[in-house]
Amino acid sequence: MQMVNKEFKPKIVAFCCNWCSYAGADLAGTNRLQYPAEVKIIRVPCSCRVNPMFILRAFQRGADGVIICGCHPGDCHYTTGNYYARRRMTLLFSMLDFLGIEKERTRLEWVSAAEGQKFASTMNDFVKTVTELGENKRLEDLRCKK
Amino acid sequence: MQRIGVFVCHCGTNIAATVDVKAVAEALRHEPGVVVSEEYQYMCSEAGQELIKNAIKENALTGVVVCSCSPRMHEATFRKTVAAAGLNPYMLEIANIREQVSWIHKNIEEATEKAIILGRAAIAKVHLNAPLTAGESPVVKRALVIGGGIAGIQTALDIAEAGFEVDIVEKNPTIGGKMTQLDKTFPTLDCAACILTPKMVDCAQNDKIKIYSYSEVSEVKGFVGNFDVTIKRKARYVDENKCTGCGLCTEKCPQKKVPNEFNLGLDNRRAIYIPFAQAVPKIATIDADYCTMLKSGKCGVCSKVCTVGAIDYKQQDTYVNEKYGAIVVATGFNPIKLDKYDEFAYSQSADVITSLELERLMNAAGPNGGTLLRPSDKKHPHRIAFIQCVGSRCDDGKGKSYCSKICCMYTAKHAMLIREKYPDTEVYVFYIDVRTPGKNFDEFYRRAVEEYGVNYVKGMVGKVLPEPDGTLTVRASDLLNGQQLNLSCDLVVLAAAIEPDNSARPLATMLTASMDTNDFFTEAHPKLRPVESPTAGIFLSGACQGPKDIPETVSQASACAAKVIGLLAKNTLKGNPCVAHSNELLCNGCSSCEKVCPYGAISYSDKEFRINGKMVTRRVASVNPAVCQGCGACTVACPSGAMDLNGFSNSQIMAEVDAICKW
Amino acid sequence: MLKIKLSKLPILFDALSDKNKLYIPADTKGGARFLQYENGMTMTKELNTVRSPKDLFFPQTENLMDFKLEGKKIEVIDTREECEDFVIFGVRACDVRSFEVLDRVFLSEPIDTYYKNRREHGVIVSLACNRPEETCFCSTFDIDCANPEGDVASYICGDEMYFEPLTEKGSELLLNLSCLSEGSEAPVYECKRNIYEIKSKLPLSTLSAEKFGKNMTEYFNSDKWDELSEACLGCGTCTFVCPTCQCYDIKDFDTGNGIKRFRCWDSCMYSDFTKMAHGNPRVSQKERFRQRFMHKLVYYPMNNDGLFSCVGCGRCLSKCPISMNIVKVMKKLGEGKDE
Amino acid sequence: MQEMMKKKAIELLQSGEVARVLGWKKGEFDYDITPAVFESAEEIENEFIYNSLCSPNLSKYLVKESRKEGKTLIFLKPCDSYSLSQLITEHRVIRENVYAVGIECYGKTDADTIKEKGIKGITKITENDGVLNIETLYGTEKIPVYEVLRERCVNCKSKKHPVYDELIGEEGETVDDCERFDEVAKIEAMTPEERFAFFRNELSRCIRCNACRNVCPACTCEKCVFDNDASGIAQKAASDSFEENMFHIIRAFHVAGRCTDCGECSRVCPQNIPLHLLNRKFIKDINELYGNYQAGENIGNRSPLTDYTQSDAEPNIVYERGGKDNA
Repeated sequence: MQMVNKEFKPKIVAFCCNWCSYAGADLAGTNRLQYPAEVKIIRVPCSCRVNPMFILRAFQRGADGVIICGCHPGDCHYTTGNYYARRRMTLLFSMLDFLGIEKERTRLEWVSAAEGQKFASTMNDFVKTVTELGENKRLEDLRCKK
Repeated sequence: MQRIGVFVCHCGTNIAATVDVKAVAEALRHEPGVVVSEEYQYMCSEAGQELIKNAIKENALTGVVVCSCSPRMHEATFRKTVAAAGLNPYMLEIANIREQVSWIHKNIEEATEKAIILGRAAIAKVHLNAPLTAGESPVVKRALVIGGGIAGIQTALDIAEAGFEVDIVEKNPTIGGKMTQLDKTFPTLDCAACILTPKMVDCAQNDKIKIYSYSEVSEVKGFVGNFDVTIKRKARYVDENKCTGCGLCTEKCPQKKVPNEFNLGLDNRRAIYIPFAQAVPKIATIDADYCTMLKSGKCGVCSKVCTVGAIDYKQQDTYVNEKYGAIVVATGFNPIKLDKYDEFAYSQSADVITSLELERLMNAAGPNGGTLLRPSDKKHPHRIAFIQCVGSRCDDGKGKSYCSKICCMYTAKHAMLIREKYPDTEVYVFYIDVRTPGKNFDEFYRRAVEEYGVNYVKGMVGKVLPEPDGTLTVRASDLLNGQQLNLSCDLVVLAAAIEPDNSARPLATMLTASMDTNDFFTEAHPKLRPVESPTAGIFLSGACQGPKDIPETVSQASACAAKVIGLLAKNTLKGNPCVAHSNELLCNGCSSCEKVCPYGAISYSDKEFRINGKMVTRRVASVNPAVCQGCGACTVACPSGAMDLNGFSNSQIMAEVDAICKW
Repeated sequence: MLKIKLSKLPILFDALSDKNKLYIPADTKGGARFLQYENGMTMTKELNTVRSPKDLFFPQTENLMDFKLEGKKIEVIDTREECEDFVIFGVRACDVRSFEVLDRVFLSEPIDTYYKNRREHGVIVSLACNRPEETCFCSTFDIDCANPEGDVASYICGDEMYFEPLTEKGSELLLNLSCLSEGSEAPVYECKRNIYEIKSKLPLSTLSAEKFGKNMTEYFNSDKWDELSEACLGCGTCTFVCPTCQCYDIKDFDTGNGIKRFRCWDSCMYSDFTKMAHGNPRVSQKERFRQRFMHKLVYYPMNNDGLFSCVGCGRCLSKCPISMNIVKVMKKLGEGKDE
Repeated sequence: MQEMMKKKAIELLQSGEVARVLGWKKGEFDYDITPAVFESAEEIENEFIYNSLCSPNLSKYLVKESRKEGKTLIFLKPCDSYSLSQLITEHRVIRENVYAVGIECYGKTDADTIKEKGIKGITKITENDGVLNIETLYGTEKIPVYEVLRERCVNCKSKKHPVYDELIGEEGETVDDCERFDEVAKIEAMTPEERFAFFRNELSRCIRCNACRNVCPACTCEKCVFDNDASGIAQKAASDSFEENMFHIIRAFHVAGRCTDCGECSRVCPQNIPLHLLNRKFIKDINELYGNYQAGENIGNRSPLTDYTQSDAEPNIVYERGGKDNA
């Protein structure tokens, strides 16, 4: 276990589906639920729009954690998108783990439009986990360091 | 290089209190491509929008970034604003600095920094935006209803009422569906035929409605507003235009041993038949499986007796092509087969029957003229046991996991009717739970128990044993009294689970409409879009979507009609321009994208390309923008990156990622 | 002639690496490779490395310059640094010749300063091939694996290694190395004799390049290219293991904070090789395949006084996934041609 | 075997049933066998070869050959037949233009595997009763084929041909006790640090020659995303640890559910990177999470990544299973 660096602020990219999770994030905002500013949201139509390339790209460019949020299974605006996302992300995360990349750096969560609270607590928890892990060293691209 | 304008909104103090909006505007002014960066109290106000419009004109902007509240709030507003200034509305991106910044962060420095980063991400994205135009497609103002039961009938009548043409395709010789076989209906106990047959006649007489009976849908092409459907008209060996429905042939036909499906095989009909007296259309049909003439070429009695010469033994299946703007699925349900339930002796004893069979036995037009007699010896039963949930709520793999929803109520109805007509008959109902949510439903059930003295026993039946004396011993546990029962009965009625009609699955494939694991059609949204399939232009009516009783079916059928009318009332459909598109030069034609498309929006064709001076034929995907809803599932399934999504392209999303990660 | 016991080699390596960076061919999971010497490392017993030593003068990827972006400002940063002196130890004769091939490209006007910088600081200790293999055909290009060139030539004779300085740089390198002692010519002579004996038995010893280095149009238009290239996968294996392939691509990498302009090896086998705005002049694999061999056997020697840009090291013979290689090409193209 | 194949090829060529034959061609040294298209009986007589050294999987060549006029005869080892079946499923090969002849296979070897045994300077290889007689510049060696089989053949998954028009030799069965996932399981059992170190060591050797991709029968994209400047992720450099990770992860992901585990990627890698481990990891995960699935087993099968069930495992299953934790 490495020492938690107090100064270390992780970079977190959150892909949120437009219909549930992005709305859930909006609700978290409306309800003034705090979560760390390290989280930056990218709006996508559906969790199934998230290409593994985007996730690796984020790590390459210096992200320390990537989280994908979508509608709960069965509630996808497009009926089936999150089911495909679930398989893709499960396999991708498993592969990253296989390559020895800290599995805690990637996460998939289901957040509905009504779950502002869950969105905030998920982000708080994720930021905490990634902060404890420290900087992403295993998937970084040195050329992208400042 | 785009010329980008950045507009930072204070949202009163909503944003400005925690984000230094001036600093945001200043920082973003120095981003590549940004030619103007301003802040204002309320960007969404008249004056704010005016500011944006003027800036677009004065600076010849090609892209706009508004840093404000959530795009779910004002994206539409600002799209209109930029469009009013002559920009394509999709050259706008919004950085959400209210819900995602000012409202959740307290530290001004931190919030300002994050707002700048989100602004940069939006700028990075808008650099790669391209003008998008929503496509338009015409709407064929005619609907197709597949299935002529009460759901299909109601939907068709409502659509016709609104002045649109509608065709009903019914696979049986007559419309009417399951409801024609019912005796009385709960919770009002009015006779099914009395309320249904007028609607059937309405259909036949309505000049907006065309009924294709004894027909099936064999092919569906096209998309919302413009479906191209092939209907197979099965040969009935009777000229529909000549037959008067007099019924003489059905009396003279020498082949009398055909199980009568209308009475569920409890009696027989002829090889040429009209299913029942009120059939619509009332036209005879020859059952090719039993007709001696068709099988051996010897007979021809019907032809001889027909006064109008309607019999045509040489008739073939024919195909009709029609165009429709909308398709309604109303394929209904069937009771499940009970061959896996030997413990209830359904296959062993004629006196173990299904509830639907009971309906026929009790119906005046049924095999016994309405007198309840045991099928085996035609004797009056003195004790009847009803067994609930046969195949419903099962997790043993034999039956269905869901509740069939209608059984509790119709069993209460049966019990009540029997007790009323034959007070000397004891009625037992074995149940897991009694479920009566519905207007006047619980009252109805309580009347059965309290007024009619029906014995409800909580507990499942383990076995039904046919005894040598012709009785049936029902072995059950009485959970409330904690005892085992051995009840000698004369008749056992099984409340068989219901399942979607087996024509539904192939139809779903043709329509590219999705289904759940039980073969019920899935709705576009379980709560908010319950009568639409996720596939645009496909609507769901009745039990094909899930178990339903008649009142629910009819209300859904009408809701479905309302949706269809809403569609057909439009002259053209404007699409969402944020749809997938395939770069044909990169496409491998591998079909991965097609498999994950929930809408069937992707099709393949062989196309010729000039590649390096040579003509090459390749199988490539193309997306129908009228059908695609823009989820993006295909873009990830595509390994070559040929599939991309307008408005959320790979490069746009990666530009956002880069911008977010680089600070 | 200086010599050292093979068992004492680590002492020599330590001494050499004290003064300079030292690269020796060492074993890795992916086969032998030139690695920077660290104490304890031993020299491979393999005949040669999988990747050639050209990497040390012409690395696979090399940063040329940086652009720093801040808002709308762009700053250009020169990232070049003067190279330190280094020694490459155990280079085979064929690979030594490859440096000459590269020099003619990179050191002719306009001089490639990145290459020159490294080349000037490198000292080459070559090593004679005691056990050449069936894939060797250096003699086809008049290379003598018993008499390697370089700054210092070395020979393994029994349990001893002999060194002969061939250039001033080489003599300087061997100065003051106390672990080396004087040795006689005889063992080296014996060693060379053995090598010649094996060389004569090499299956490709009779392969001749006489027919090449001319008749450009005829070879270019030969109808044999279709058949030769039909199985080619278009991968870059042959070019990347080749000691003489020198094509590169220059690309910009957007780091988010700026641009890194780098060059990396290119392969004429790749579909985007020499791609221009209008497209690619070589549209099919056949043309790309032909380019590689025409370059090695015809264009290069025609432009470089008959020097072939193949050195017969045999790497492509053993690494091509589908076993198509320059020997097969030479034999097929040369069929039916007297000379 | 070789003679029967030659006879069949010549017979079908001469009858006009097929226009060309995809097979293996003799090289310089008995081991450097090249895939080849034969168009005449004469070529087949002189150059066609089939033996334990015929490693290359020919199925990918049909992407091009099956689009030519007339039928192409292809000889398929069982694993090549899986590849072809998958290619047909994905419409990359036109089935009607293929005449597939399944041939039995007891495992293949190649020069690399033989040379790994320290046998150098090979001048001649002959095969007799499963034993290779290898003449070298430095003496003669005898070695049974089974001792120099490639890993993929040692852990052969199936001796069945999912697609063929005709068989030469006996049809085999799938190998139920195949141990191909053992190596993956071994790595899974390591700590993340060990796994990272293991793959860093392997993948850092990558020289981005693209041989793995170009030989892969699942990688048949008209233009690979990594070659397409417009994709935004095109890359050529092999400088930094990230590029290799990205390339190999994405490549494995793109072929996940489609890879038949033919092992060509590892065979051709000039740097001996065990690339098949990545593909096998996906296959193993798919088998464990979504039920056993063998790509190419049946034509028309739906790949697990274009399919789903409502009760699929959630990704956090990754956190819960496998591997040692950080100690």
